[in-house]
Amino acid sequence: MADEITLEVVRYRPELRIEPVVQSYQVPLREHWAILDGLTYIKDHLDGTLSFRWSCRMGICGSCGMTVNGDPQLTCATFLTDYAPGPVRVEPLRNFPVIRDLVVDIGDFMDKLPTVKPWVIRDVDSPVEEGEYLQTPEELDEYKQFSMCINCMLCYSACPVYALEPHFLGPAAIALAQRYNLDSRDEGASEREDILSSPEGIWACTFVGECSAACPKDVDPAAAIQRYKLTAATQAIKNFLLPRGAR
Amino acid sequence: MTASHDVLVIGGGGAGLRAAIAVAETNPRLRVAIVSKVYPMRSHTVSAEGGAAGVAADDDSLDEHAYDTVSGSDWLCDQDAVEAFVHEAPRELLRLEHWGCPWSRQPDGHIAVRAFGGMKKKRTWFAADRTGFHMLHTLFQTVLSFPEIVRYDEWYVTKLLVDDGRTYGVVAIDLATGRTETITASAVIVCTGGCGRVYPFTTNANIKTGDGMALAYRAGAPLKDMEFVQYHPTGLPFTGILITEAARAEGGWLLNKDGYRYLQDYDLGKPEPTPVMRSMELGPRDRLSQAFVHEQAKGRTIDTPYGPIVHLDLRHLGAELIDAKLPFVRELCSKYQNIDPVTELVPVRPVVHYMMGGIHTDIHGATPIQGLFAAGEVACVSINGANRLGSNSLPECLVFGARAGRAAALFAGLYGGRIPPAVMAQGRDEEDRLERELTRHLDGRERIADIRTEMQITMENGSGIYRDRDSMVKAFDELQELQARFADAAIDDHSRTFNTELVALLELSFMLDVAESIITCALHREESRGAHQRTDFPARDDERFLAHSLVQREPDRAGRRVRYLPVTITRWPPGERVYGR
Amino acid sequence: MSLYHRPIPLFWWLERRSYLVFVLRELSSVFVAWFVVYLLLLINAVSGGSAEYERFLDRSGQWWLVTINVIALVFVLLHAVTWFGLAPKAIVVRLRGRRVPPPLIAAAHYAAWLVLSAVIAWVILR
Amino acid sequence: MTTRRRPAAEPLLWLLFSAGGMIAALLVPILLFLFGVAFPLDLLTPPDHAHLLAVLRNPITRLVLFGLCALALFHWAHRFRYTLYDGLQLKRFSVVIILFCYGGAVVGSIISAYLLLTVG
Repeated sequence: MADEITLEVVRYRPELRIEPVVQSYQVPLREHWAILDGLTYIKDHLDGTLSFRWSCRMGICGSCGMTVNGDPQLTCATFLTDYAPGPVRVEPLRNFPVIRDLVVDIGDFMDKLPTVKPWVIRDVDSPVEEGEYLQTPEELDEYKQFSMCINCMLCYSACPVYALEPHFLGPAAIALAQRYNLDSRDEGASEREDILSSPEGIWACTFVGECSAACPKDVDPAAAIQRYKLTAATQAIKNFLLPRGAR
Repeated sequence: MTASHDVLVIGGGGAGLRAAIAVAETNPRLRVAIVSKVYPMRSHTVSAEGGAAGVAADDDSLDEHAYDTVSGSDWLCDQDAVEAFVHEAPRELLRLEHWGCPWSRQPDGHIAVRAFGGMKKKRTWFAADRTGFHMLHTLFQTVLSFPEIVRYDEWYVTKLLVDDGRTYGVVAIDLATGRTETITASAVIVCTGGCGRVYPFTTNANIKTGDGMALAYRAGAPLKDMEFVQYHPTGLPFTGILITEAARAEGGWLLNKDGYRYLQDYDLGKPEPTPVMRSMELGPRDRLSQAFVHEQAKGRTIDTPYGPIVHLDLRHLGAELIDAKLPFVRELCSKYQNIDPVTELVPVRPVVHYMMGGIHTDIHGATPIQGLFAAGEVACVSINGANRLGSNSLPECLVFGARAGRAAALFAGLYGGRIPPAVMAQGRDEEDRLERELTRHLDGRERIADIRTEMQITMENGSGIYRDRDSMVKAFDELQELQARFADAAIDDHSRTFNTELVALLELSFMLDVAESIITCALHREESRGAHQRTDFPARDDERFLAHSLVQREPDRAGRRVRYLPVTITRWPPGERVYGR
Repeated sequence: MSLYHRPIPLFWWLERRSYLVFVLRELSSVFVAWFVVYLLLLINAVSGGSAEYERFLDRSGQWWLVTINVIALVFVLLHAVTWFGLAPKAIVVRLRGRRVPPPLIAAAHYAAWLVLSAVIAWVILR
Repeated sequence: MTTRRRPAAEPLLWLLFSAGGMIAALLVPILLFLFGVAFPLDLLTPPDHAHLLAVLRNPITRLVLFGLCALALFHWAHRFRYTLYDGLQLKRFSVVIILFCYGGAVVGSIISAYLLLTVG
């Protein structure tokens, strides 16, 4: 095994250039080194001007999503040796405006997230003194998968619909809405219906399925969206057939 | 530029989010804001795995939780704080349940609890082994339901504005644009978490650089019990990624190179096939990490390129239990270590995990500086004393985050009003200083990373699991030297747009201050207690040191002063820490 | 703050294999529609009597028509396989309170496909 | 928050698309194989006219075939509409595309109904 590998980093420095440029760095190729270790090596030893986000380096905080050789990846959980002998191309996540180098602007998602009301909505809140809302392990399993989202944005980066239709709510936001819709403690599904069933919601999705392929936590947002389509369509038929009072 | 709020929370992790909600609930008219250097859901609470303690089972009692915590702390906690804590923890955990936290359940739908180190009863609530992740996201998503809570995401606070013993806000940089801003507030709550990155090998995320501790320290607030640094016994070599204590609570064993459960040699009980509370692998973290050092001295650890290790054996638990209760452990082992704990031994070694010490607060989260509050790992109330029990820190974030939020709301409601001109001048000075930081190091010769690495090695050598006077004096001198070299540190990056190197520079300067406070307190405490083990003073000395150390900068900022504050004892007089017998 | 927006190429789906497969999958609908046209021509021919039907059979042997139909068959198979692969994501079936595992639902689709194809072949070839 | 416009047609169109996708996946491959490939290439002997006519005269056959034709056309209409939107980025012509696609499906359905009703 060679002892070095080339990282081709796509850099955008708003003060210097209009267009991003590729800059190559040689970093040590070592067992257990993630792409992220390569990037911190560059930052610490070769070029302090390289900007990227990272924090937990254990695949749970969702900071370090980037495009590695064309695929959206958590760079802390993607290893240099898997790309040997290289070179490895590291780009910012696709489908987001780039602020600088590998740092993208996820403000759009942060603005959309509250619109799907991702919190427990109850008709009547019980006081905590009365104890927990009971929930069996089976009821927990109904939504558990969709609660695993770390908001890393890899699904948005993989989604061509989001690229073409920036108003699209997107995979993670819809999956999180479904996470609450399917939670036995929640009674807010009807409050989320308008936004989810809007043209920017589930109906914009053409089931490319790339969001689920990209998801590092097996959340399967594509499934969340398809399931909600079926729910919404059934609901629409019911609304159409039944008089208002009988719904 | 300036912005103004009634209550400003620094940090968007478990404590900060809980505090912000408490403010909004206490007084909805208050303008509350959260400033965080990362998006809240990136905060390090996300990495907590094992669980959160709160009495829930019928056979358990608040007194038992309190006693476990007090004895776990080696009697250095304040017992009034512990009593308040154990009393409010279950309620806070229930509240989180009502907010949607996906706690693991019993078949009948009630909350499930698991065993944990140093706890006599099962009382640790858990969401598989991603408890912190689920708690953080639940809190964050709940915060979204409060439109009155304003967020400054990816803003980095560089200074607390304090005048005449009272706080008036902060100066912060908007990372995306590089704009600096003075943000005033009647009350400020510091919830920035710990400082594990002061050490070379830590479970802590890259962001855990002790910012809040240093901010308060520089503003004249005392830091408390900084010598108590918790080493978690089971981190993965190289990365330092945490393998949760829950792995042992579910029945995992620690084996030395002979496959021997070595903890039985260290007064931690006899090996039994199934876990026994407060015994063996379920002993407290300080004792387990110390046992590792002794095993290493006896040559019974295994050498690897990433240091000596022992083995965590989960194989006998079976795939089904591991997948149900420890799925994240399996994921982490396979991803970062290329092993499957179902069939293979997990290499582990002690790793810096948690700061028992922090900003000195009372049981309402108030610091001696008026209007300045702190909660979570950054604060020291203290419920953790000389050694925190696993699964007490998550409920601590909730209980004391909420308490600090309520107290800050009360304070802001009473003492709002005019900002003295001196404070605005301070703000402008700080903005000027940041401007200079961006350019002044043009011709610097030192690299940030080099100074940081040397600081980390210095801290490991000077104040590791075992310390003595000589090593600490040496470390203290080295830190002074590093401070001097820091003045000559260069930055390559002079951009205003998302300048992470400038942040790294400011973080390093914070870390150097925190490191200094740790060594200073450790030097002064001439005894061994909990996580502070001195080879030159091997015994606990209640006569002199049943007291919190408080380290504070002299007003001229040149020196530092250490004094002692007696521990509050209500019901449990100091006794022997007994585990496994 | 000046952000960089990466332009989207017109043929963005050539950039990734999975995107290309997606667009091909979507294009299968054109061949489904073509099949309906072909089927209607067949029905029309059968209605028109024996001679008309023979003429249809003759015409259907022309090389270009066979080529179209072979391509259409490939696309229709792509449609069927991807459809059965994705259906379990939308359809959640519960039997006695337990969720049926998705692979089982996919398997049920394949079984139905096999049975229906056999029935159709039997009805036509009998 | 403002209440969003909820499209009334979209759920119905999606249901038609889905039903069409399912029936097409189940029935089209074998039919196309037989009549488009196997018989023309003489891999199998085509059925005689009388047999086919008898099958076609069965009302169940006609019902199934009508369902297949109509739903498959709506499946095409819906999918092709989005293929044009996304694949060729033609969303700005959405009115024309919608008229062409769903209009085509409606006309096609009427033609198939007529042909199936008038089977000799």
